[in-house]
Amino acid sequence: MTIETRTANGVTILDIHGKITIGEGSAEIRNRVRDLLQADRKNILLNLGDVSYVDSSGIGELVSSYTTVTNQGGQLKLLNLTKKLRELLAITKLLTVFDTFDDEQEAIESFR
Amino acid sequence: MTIETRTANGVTILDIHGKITIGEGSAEIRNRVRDLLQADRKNILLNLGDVSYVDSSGIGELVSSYTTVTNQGGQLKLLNLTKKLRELLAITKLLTVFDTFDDEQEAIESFR
Amino acid sequence: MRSVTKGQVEISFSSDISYLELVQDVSDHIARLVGLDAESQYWIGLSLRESVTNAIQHGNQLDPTKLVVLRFDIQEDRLVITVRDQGEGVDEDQLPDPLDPENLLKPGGRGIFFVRSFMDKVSFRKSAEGHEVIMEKRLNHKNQGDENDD
Amino acid sequence: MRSVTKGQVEISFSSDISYLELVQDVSDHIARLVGLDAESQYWIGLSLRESVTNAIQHGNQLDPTKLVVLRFDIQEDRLVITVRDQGEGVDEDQLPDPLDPENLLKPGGRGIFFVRSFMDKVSFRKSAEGHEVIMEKRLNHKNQGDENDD
Ligand SMILES: Nc1ncnc2c1ncn2[C@@H]1O[C@H](COP(=O)(O)OP(=O)(O)O)[C@@H](O)[C@H]1O
Ligand SMILES: Nc1ncnc2c1ncn2[C@@H]1O[C@H](COP(=O)(O)OP(=O)(O)O)[C@@H](O)[C@H]1O
Repeated sequence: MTIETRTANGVTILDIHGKITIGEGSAEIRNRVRDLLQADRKNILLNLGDVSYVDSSGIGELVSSYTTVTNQGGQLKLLNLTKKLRELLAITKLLTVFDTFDDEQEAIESFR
Repeated sequence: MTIETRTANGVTILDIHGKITIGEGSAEIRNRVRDLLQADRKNILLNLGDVSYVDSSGIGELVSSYTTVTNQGGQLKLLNLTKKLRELLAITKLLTVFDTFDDEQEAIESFR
Repeated sequence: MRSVTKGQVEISFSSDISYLELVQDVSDHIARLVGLDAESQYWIGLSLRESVTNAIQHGNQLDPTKLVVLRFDIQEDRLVITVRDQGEGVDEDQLPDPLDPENLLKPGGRGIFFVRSFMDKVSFRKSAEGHEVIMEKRLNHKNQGDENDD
Repeated sequence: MRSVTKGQVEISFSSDISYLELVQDVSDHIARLVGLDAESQYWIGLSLRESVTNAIQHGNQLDPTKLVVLRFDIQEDRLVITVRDQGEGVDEDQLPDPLDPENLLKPGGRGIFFVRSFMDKVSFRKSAEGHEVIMEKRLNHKNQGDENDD
């Protein structure tokens, strides 16, 4: 897994590539999110469009990143879910928890 | 494995695609060659440029096609060996048996 | 296209997360051999990955001297996959429900739920050789596509 | 990049040629896990395919109730691969030389020759459990590349 970081209108976008699974250092997202919170960057958008695989650990990783950010008064949202990830979030009822978007501009504006 | 047949200047060219291995019905080449001999088409060029894999059965298949054709007074030659296939033919000393070409035109003209 | 209608494949390996991708390769391959479509292959692969992760982590507690054994029983009408570890097993009735509001934001506890969601039948068994998760996928026209099996 | 330095993977399957591609997938995968470069992966895969074909055809004589067992022993400095069948084995000294002019145009008899050409050490053994071919590949800087192991 690799993560690239960019900023747009005060929102930090993490472009995540590859697998979010137990073997692939899934704690990386959580660590990156923690660093951002320490730098007081609390509007975070995870772009998952290039994620090739997610297992239950990966889902757990997204959930803990979400709760960490929310607990510190920030917002974490998801962009470009693949069909399979959407299905996993649906059956685990997490689609009702996460704010999700298919359009980046719309996602960024939603943080205002 | 799939085989396509075309003709050029009295030479029948078999374009072979895929694997020539024990699992992939490697007898297909031999059968096709036999059909050609029955139709009195005795100048045969096997184009192996799109062959992805060859095992010892596949090598055996090339050898039996060769001997069948030669025994009936025909000629069987090889075109576009991949690097790996060339290596297998080299260590089995079969490069000294087969006439091989990297240029189709040259191969066709060699049958005259 | 289905190329195997009956057979058995067993694979065992040390308790090391590095083998998860291998498990998935093998799973995809066998699902293809029995003619399952890409969608079914995917969810079976995920279920297997979850069960094997559990076997390595919870069952064998990452002890590299302990083995995980994976068995694929290919039958005419079903594929039965068994994952065995050398641990104490899990008490099915005690598993927390990940959909319960109080568990919804927990980081873990969704592995077995995924397995149950994507396989047709799941059971757990304690034997002399260890603990087993037995997962079944029925084979029928609905999940068997026309894909090439390369 | 090498991700496994020590471990064991064993896989067994019914004597059916349909499993050859699976064998090759597993072989490629493990060769990658121990850090072998693409070229070495390829030739090990071919050697294994030849040995497994022999085990299925000559050893188990295509009897689907007989199993082929493949074991990968991953060690620091070598990868040892064993292929076991339930047959009578082969008499090494009686094997015809495929390079002998009188054998050059024979359709068969090149499988073990390939195995010997591409592996560093090959031996045959008869045991209570059956017949085994034991193949070794040394691991060193020369055959370990910088490839991604995805
Ligand atoms: N093979 C196993 N051996 C022992 N305990 C297990 C095994 N598989 C699962 N468990 C237990 O069941 C619980 C739920 O497993 P699971 O749903 O996969 O979620 P997670 O692994 O994220 O906790 C685990 O936390 C563990 O306590
Ligand atoms: N696992 C085996 N069990 C019994 N006999 C074998 C085995 N492997 C090889 N042999 C014998 O050795 C011979 C040479 O094998 P090989 O070099 O692979 O060529 P081929 O399989 O094309 O004959 C075979 O024909 C067979 O008689």
